[in-house]
Amino acid sequence: MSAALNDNTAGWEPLIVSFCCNWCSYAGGDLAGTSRMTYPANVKVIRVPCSGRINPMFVLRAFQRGADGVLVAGCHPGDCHYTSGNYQSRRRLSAFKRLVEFAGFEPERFEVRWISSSEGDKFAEEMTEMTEKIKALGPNGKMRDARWQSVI
Amino acid sequence: MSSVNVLLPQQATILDITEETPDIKTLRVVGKEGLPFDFMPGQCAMLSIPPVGEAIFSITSSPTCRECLEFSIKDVGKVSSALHSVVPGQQIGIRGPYGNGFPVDEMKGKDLLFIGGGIGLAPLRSLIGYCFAHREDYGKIDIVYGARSPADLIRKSEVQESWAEEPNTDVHLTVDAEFPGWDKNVGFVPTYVSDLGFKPENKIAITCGPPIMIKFVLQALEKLNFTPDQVITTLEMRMKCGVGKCGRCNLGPVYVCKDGPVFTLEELNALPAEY
Amino acid sequence: MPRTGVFICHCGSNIAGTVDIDQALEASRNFPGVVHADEYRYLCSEVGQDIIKKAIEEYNLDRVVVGTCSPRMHENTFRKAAAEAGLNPYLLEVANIREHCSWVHKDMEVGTPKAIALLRAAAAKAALNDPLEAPELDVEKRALVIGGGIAGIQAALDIAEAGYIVDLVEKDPSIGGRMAQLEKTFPTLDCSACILTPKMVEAAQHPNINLMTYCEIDEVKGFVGQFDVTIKQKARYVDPVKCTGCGICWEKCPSKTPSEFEMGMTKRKSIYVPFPQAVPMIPVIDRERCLYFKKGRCQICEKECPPQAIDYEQQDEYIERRYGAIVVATGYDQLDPSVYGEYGYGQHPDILTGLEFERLFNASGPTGGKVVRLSDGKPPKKVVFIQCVGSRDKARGMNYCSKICCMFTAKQAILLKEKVPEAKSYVFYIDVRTAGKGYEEFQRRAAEEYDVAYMRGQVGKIFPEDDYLVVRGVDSLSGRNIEIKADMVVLAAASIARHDAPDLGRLIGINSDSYHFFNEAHPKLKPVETHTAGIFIAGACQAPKDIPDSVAQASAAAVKAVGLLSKEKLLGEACTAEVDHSQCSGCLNCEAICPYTAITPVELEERYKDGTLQRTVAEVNPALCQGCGSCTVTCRSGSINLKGFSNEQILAEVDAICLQR
Amino acid sequence: MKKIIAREKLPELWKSLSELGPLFLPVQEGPVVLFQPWQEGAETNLDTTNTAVPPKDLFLPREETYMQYRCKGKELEVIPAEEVKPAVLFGVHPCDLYAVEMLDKVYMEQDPPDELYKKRRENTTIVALSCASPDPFCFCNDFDVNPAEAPGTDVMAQLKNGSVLLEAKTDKGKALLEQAGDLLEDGSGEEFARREVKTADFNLKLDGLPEDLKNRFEDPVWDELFKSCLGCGVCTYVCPTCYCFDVEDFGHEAGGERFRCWDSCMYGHFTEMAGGHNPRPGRKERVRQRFMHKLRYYPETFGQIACVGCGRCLRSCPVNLDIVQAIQALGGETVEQR
Amino acid sequence: MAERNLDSVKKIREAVSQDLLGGRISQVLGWEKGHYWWQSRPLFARSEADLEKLTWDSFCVINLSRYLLEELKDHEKVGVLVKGCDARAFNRLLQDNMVKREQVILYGLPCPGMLDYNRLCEEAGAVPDGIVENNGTVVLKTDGGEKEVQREDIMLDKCRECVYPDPAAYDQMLLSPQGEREAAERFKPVEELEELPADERFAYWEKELSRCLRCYACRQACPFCSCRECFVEQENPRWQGRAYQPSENFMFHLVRAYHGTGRCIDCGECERSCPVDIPLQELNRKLIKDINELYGDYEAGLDAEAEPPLLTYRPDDPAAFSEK
Repeated sequence: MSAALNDNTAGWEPLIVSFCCNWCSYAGGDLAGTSRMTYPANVKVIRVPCSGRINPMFVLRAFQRGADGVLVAGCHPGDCHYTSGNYQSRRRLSAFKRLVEFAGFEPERFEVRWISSSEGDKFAEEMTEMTEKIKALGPNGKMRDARWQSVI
Repeated sequence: MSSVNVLLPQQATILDITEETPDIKTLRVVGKEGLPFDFMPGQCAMLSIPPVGEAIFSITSSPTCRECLEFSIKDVGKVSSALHSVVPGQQIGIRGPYGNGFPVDEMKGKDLLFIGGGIGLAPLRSLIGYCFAHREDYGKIDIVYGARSPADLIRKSEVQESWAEEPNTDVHLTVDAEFPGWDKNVGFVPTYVSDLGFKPENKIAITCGPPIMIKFVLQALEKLNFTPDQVITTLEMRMKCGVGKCGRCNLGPVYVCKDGPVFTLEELNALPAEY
Repeated sequence: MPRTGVFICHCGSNIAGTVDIDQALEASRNFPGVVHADEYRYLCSEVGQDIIKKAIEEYNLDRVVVGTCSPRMHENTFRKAAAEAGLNPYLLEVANIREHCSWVHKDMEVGTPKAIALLRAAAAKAALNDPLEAPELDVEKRALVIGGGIAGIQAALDIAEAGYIVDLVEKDPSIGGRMAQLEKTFPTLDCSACILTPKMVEAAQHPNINLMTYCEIDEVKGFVGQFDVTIKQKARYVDPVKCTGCGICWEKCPSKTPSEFEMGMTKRKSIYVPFPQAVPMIPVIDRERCLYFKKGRCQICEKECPPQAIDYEQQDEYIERRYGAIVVATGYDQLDPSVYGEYGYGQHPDILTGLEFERLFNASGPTGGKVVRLSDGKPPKKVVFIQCVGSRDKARGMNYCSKICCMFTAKQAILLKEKVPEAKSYVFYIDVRTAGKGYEEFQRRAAEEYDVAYMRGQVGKIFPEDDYLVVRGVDSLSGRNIEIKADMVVLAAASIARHDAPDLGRLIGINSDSYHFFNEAHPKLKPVETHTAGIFIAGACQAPKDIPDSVAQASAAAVKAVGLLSKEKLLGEACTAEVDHSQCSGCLNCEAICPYTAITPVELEERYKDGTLQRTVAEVNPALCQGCGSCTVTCRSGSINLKGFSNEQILAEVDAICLQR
Repeated sequence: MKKIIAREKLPELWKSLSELGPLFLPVQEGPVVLFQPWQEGAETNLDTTNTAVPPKDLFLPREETYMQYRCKGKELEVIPAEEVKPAVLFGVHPCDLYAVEMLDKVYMEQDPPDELYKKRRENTTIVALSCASPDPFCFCNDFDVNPAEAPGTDVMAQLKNGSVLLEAKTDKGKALLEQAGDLLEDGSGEEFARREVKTADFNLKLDGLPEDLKNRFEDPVWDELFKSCLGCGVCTYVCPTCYCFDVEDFGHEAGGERFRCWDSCMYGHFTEMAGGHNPRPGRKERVRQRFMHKLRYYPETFGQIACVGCGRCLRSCPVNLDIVQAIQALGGETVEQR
Repeated sequence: MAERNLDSVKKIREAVSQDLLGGRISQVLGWEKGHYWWQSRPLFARSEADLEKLTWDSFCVINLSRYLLEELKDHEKVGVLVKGCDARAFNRLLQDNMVKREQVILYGLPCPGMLDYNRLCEEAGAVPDGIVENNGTVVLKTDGGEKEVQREDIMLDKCRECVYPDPAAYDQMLLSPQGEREAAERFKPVEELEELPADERFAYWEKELSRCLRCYACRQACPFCSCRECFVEQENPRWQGRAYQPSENFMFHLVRAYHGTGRCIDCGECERSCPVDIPLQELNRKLIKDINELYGDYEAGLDAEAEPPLLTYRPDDPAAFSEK
C-alpha cells in the first residue's frame, strides 16, 4: 500500500478529505447529488456542524494518515448558521494555511472554500478542481506517517 | 536466559468472560499450549490488546489451576477498557510473569487473615486458591472481603459457597451501606476488621484493596497489635516494562514490578512512601 | 467494543445501481465492532425500519450505522426507529452513500469503495457515539413581531387571533410601513389607506397585541422558546397616556424639517405624526430638530398642549422581555438612484423615484394629490418611466429582479392618465414581468387602454434642456436611438434590503444573502423559517415582494410561530459542548467566541496540598448552546468538546477514511 | 594494534568503516553537534567536547519498534522486529562511555537482560576519543572519570597534530581497524600522550552522599530545589545516564506496531496511573526522584553515583538547575561537616 | 566575573525589600547567579538573606512570569522583577486568566538586552574570564588579554531583535526606560524561508525538526503554554504520538506554534530553551507576521486589554485563501 506513495503514475489516485459544514457545504454536496452532478470519488466528506468546528489538528491528522489534500468548506461569510463560525474559521484557517505552507506544503494541499447549500454546482466544481490540482501535484509525502499503512 | 526480547508478548486466547460487577470482568486466558507460563500467587502479567497497548494485571487464578490464567479487570483506563470489549476466541498478547509473588513458604504453618476490598480481591484470590490447594501447610484462614455494594463484590458465589465450605475457614463479608436483601455485615472493611478483633498470634495478614482502605486497614491491624512483619500488602503502580528498566514504578531503589508488588509492611516502612 | 449493526439501503437502484451492496456488506462485517450487517431495498420504509428495529433486539446492538441517503434527509427517521427499539437515537450514525456517493459517481468500481470508506468512517464514529439527551425547554407564550408594515401587522394579528400575546415593535412613530405611503394598489387599484388603515386600527385595538412604536431592538439573547429581548423605547417626549392626538402641538410647532414619509418632498414639524392616519396618533418630538432641545427655548408645544402631555424629561427606556418566537418583518428600502449618474437623479426636481411619484397622487401628499411637476407646478404631458434602475444589473447593481416595479409602473401610468388625461407615458423596460393573479391583464390595460408606450431598451442619458428633460435611449428591439423630451422621469429604483438589515441580522442571529436580505431556512420547503429555530421572516425583508405575497408570508410565519407557541415543551439541541473541568484551565477564550453566550465562568473548589484552592473554569449552558463547536477549536487543550461531533469522533473518521485508499 | 591516519584522510576512513554498518560520529548540525550517521560530505566535528545529546540512543534508541502485529478478525499475529544490524560509534568521549557502562548494568547485568539493548551493544564497535581540552561545563574530574581513557572501548583514539592515533583494545576493535586496511598506517611507534585534563572544579564531596541521602527523603532541601524547575525533560534527555522509556502502540484495526521510546521522570504523566492517581504528582516529587535516583537509588543498587560529569545538564537546563546545584544543595560539598 | 551594575542591584534590592520586609508581599521572584558568571537562576526570595543573592546583570535572561502559575497558589501576593518580555508574558497570562493582577506586584526593569554566552566565547576566541560593560561596549577578558566589542554584537538573537525592552506593565519602574528600540528585522529569516520553493522549505523543517527530542522545554518555558494538560499528553484523543517520526515532529511543532497564534509574545524563551537549537522562533514569527498582515498589527502582551486576533473577527476580514 505504501508503495503508492512512490508511484506517481501507475494507478495512483489522490485521497482528499473534505470537512464540510452541515448547513451550507454539506447541503451543497447533497444538492450536487440530487442534481446528479459528478465529481471524482477521491473526495470523502466528513460532516461537521460548522466550519468553526474544524480544528487545524484534524487537518494535520489527515495529512499524517495519508491524505493528499484537505478541503474545508463552509457557509459564505455572513451566512453562517451560527452567525460567526465561519468568520472565526476564516481567521484561524488563514493563519493555519499560511503556517502549513511555511512548513513546506504546496498551497493546493490545503484549501478552504465557501459553498452554500444552493451551490451544488460549485460543490462539484470545487471537488473536481481540488482533485485535478492534487493529481497534478502528485502524492503527498509531507507529514505522511508511513506506518499507518505499513501493516495491513 | 533466552535471547528473546523480554518485551515481546506471546499470543494468548480468551476462553471466556465473566461479568463480575458493572465495571469488573474476569477474563480466562490460555496460551498457545496450555498456560503461557508458570507463576506464583501475587505475580502479574502484561496483557496487550492492539492497537491500544498493554498494561499490567495481577493474576487472580491460583497456580494450581492448570487450565488457564484468570484476570479480574476493572475498567479504569484505555487498555482495561479495551479488554472489557474482547470476545471469546479473541487473541491478545501476554507476557510475564512479573514480580515477586507472596512469600508462600514463609507463610507456612501460620494462620492467615486475608483482607480484601473490591477489585483488591484479585491477587488475594490467587493466593487463597493456592493455600486451599496446600491446605495442610496453613492454619486457620479468615477472609474479610468488602465492597461498596453487594453488586461490587467479585467472585461472589465462589467466596460465599466454595470458600466458606473449606475446612477451618471463615469468610466475613461486608458492604459499605445497607442494601435490600443484604444480611451480612454493613460497614467499611477496616472497621469490620477491628470489630472482628483478630488476634495477631502466629498470624499473617494479607491485604489488598483501594489505597484508602489499605491505609486504614494497616491502622486497624496495628491497633490489633499486628507487627509490621506480620502484615503483607501488594502495591499497584504504573508500569511499562515489567522488568525494572523503564523507570516508573520505583519506591526508592526498589522496583515494584520486579521486587514487588508484594511487600511486608516492614519493608514498605523502610521505603519512600511514593505510591 | 460496541456492538454495531450496519444497514445498507439500495434506495431502489438509486444506491444499488452504483454501489455493489453485497461487497459493501461484506466489508462492513469486518469493521471493528460490527456484529451484524444487513441490506434492504428501501430502508426508510416501514418494513426497512422494522428490519433495523428487529436486529437491534435480536443482536443486542448498541450502535447502528445506516448507509442511506443524506442525514439531512432521513437521519431523524432512522433515529426515531432506533429509539422505538429502545436505543438512544444518538447512537445511530448515517453514512451518506447516496447524495455523496451513488448519485455523483457513475460506476460501481468507483462508487463501491467510496461507499465502503464512508461506511467505515460512520462505523468508527458510531463506536464513539454516546447516548445523548436533548434538553427540554420551556416555551414563553409570547411572540415578538419586528416591523410594523403590512407583513408585521398581518403576522401580529394572526398570532393574536390564535390567542397569544404579541409585541409588535416598530421603529417609526407609527405602524403602516411602506404600504401607508402608497396611493393605490395594483392590480385592483384599491386605495391603499382604505385597506391598510382598518388593519392598523385593528392591530392597535386588539387585546392581544401590544403596540410598541418608536422602539428598536437593542439585544437578543437566548434561543427558541426563550428569546430574551431588550427593546429600546425611544423617548417620544409625549406622554402617550395623556396625549389625545388633537394635533395642536404640531400645528403650533415653529420648526420644520423634510418629511421622511413624504420622501423629503415636503416638510414636517419637529413634533409630528408621520402621516395623518398614523397609529397611534401620538406625536413624537424630533430631538435633533426641536428648538427647545437644540437651543433651550421655544417650548410652544408644551404651552399649547391641552392635556399637558409634553414631557421633555422623558428618557429612552429599555424593556426586557422574553418571547417564545420572533417574526422579523422589517421590509425594504428603495435604492437611491443617484449612484446612476446617467439618470440625473437628484440633479433635477422632475426626476423622481417610483415612491416619490406615488406621493404626488396622494391627497395628503406634497402636491395635495395634484400630479404636477415639482419644478414649475405644471401637470406633466410626457412622462418617461425607466424600469430596472439598479435591478437586474449585474455590473453595477443588484442581480435580482425587484419584482414589484413592472406592476407599480403600470399602475402609476394608469393613475397618471386618470389625473392628467392628456399625459402620455413611455416605459423603458428590459422585460415586463407580470406573474400574479390579474397582473398580466392589468399591465395590458395600461398599454392598450391607457396608451402607455412600452419600449424595450435602456436609457443612456437624461439631461434638462429648456424646461423639459431629454431622455436618450436605445430601443433594443429595433436598434434605433430614441430621444424623448419628457416633462418628468420616474425611476423604478430597485427594492433593496434595509440599510440596517446586516446589523439587525447579527443582533438577532439570522443570516442574510449577499444583498442582505434575510435567508430562509430552505428556499422551497422552509420559506418562512430561518436557520435559527424560533425566528421567522415575512415580507420584503426576505426578498422584494408585493403586498399579497407579503401578507401571505406573514400569515405563514404567524402559523409557524403559533405552532411553536402552542407546544408545552421544546426539545433543545442534544449535540452541545461540554467542559472537562479537570482539564479546563479557565482561560475563557471559549467564552469570548461563543455566539450564544452559552459559556460562563464558574468557580471550582479543588484540593491543593492540605487545603483547597478556588479555580475558575468554563461551563456550558446546554440550553443556550446550539452546537456549532467553535469553542472546541479555540480550546487548545481540548477541554471543551462537542457532543456528537467530538474530537475523538472526528479523528476516528479521518483515520477510518484514510485507512482505505 | 596501533594505527595512525592523517586527519585529512579521515573521510576515506569513514567511508570504509560505514561499509560495516551505519557509522555514528559527531556531526555539526547547524549550531549543535550530534552523533549522526555518517554520509558523504557530512560536516564532522571531532574537536567538539561533548555533543548536545549523548550517544546513548545507539543502544537505547529514541524510538525503537520491536514488533509489528496483524489483526484479522479475532486473530492476532505478532511479528518481532528484524535483527539489529552492526554499527560503529566513532569519536565518543570517555565520560559518555563511562555512562554506557552504567546503562549496561541496568540493561545487561541486571536480570532479566534487555535483549534489544544487548544486541545493539554487542553489534556496535566503539571508537573512543580521548579529550584534549574540556569545555567549561565539564566536571568529570569530580567523578574520577579519566578524560584520556575509556573503559570498554574497542578502539581508543587520540587526536595528534594533524593525525589520529588509533589502538585496538578488543577483537572487535581489531576487526574494525582491519576493515580500514591500507588507509591506516602503522602506528606502533606512536605513543598516546598522557594528558592531565583539568575540568571545572566544583570540589564536590561525593563520598558518603548516597548513604547520607538514605534518610533525607523528606529533607527541606527538596522544598526549595524544585521551585525553579520548569518540568521539561531536557536534563533527562541530554543525560547520558538516564534511561527511562515508554512503550506505545501505533496502529489501527488491521494492525500496527509497538515501539519503545525515551521518556522522562520529569513528566507528570510518567507515573500517572490509569485511574488518575499519581505517586509523584508534582515537580517537587519528580525533581527529588531524579536526583535521588542519580545520587542514592542507583548507587544503592550498583555502587556508584549515576553521573559522569559530562556537564550537559549544566549547559542545557533552561533555568540552570542542574545536578551540581542539587549536590551542593544537599551538602555534597561538605558531607563531613553535616 | 561579570561586573554587576552595583547601583542598579542596590536600587532593586531596596525597592523590593521594602515590600517584602514590610509584608506587602511574601515572595519576590528575581534572579541569582548560577555556577558561572554567565549564568543566572530564578531566585525565590522570601527573606533578607535571600535578597542578598538577588542580582541584575546581563545574564538575567530567564523569564520569571511563568513561575507565577505555581507561586500564586502558595502566596497571597508575590513580587516579580519584569523585563520587557517578562511583562508581556505577564500580560499574556493575565489575558488567559492564569494570574490575578491584584496578587502581583510588578517591578519594571528596562532591559538592555541579555548577552549570549556562545557569542562571548566566539568573540573572545575562548571562554572569557569575565567581562566589563561600558556604555554600548563590552570588554572581554581572557588569558590572552582584553578585547572590546560592541554590546549589540554579543547579545542574544532574541534580544537583538527585541522591539519592546521596556516593561509594558509594571507597578513600579525601578530603572530608567530604554525607550523603544529600532524595529529590528525580526521577520527577515521568515521572509527568506518564504522565498524558498515549497519542497526546500519542507526539507529545511524536516531536518531542523529531526533533532527534536520532544523534551518539551520549549513548551514549559513558554508563557503562552498554560494548559493544565497539553494536547501532546492527552490519551483520549491521542493527538500526538510519541514516535520520533517526521510526521509527529511536524504535528508537535506546527500545533505548538499554531496555539500561539496571536498569543506569542515573541520572547524567544522556547528557542533559547531548546537543547538542540531548533529555530522555533521562525515558526512563531511567521504567525505573528501573518496575523499582522491579515488582521492588523497586534503585539501579544503589550496591552492586556486588547482583543487577541483569534478571539474576534470582522465581517470584511481578508482570507489567506481565495474566497470565490
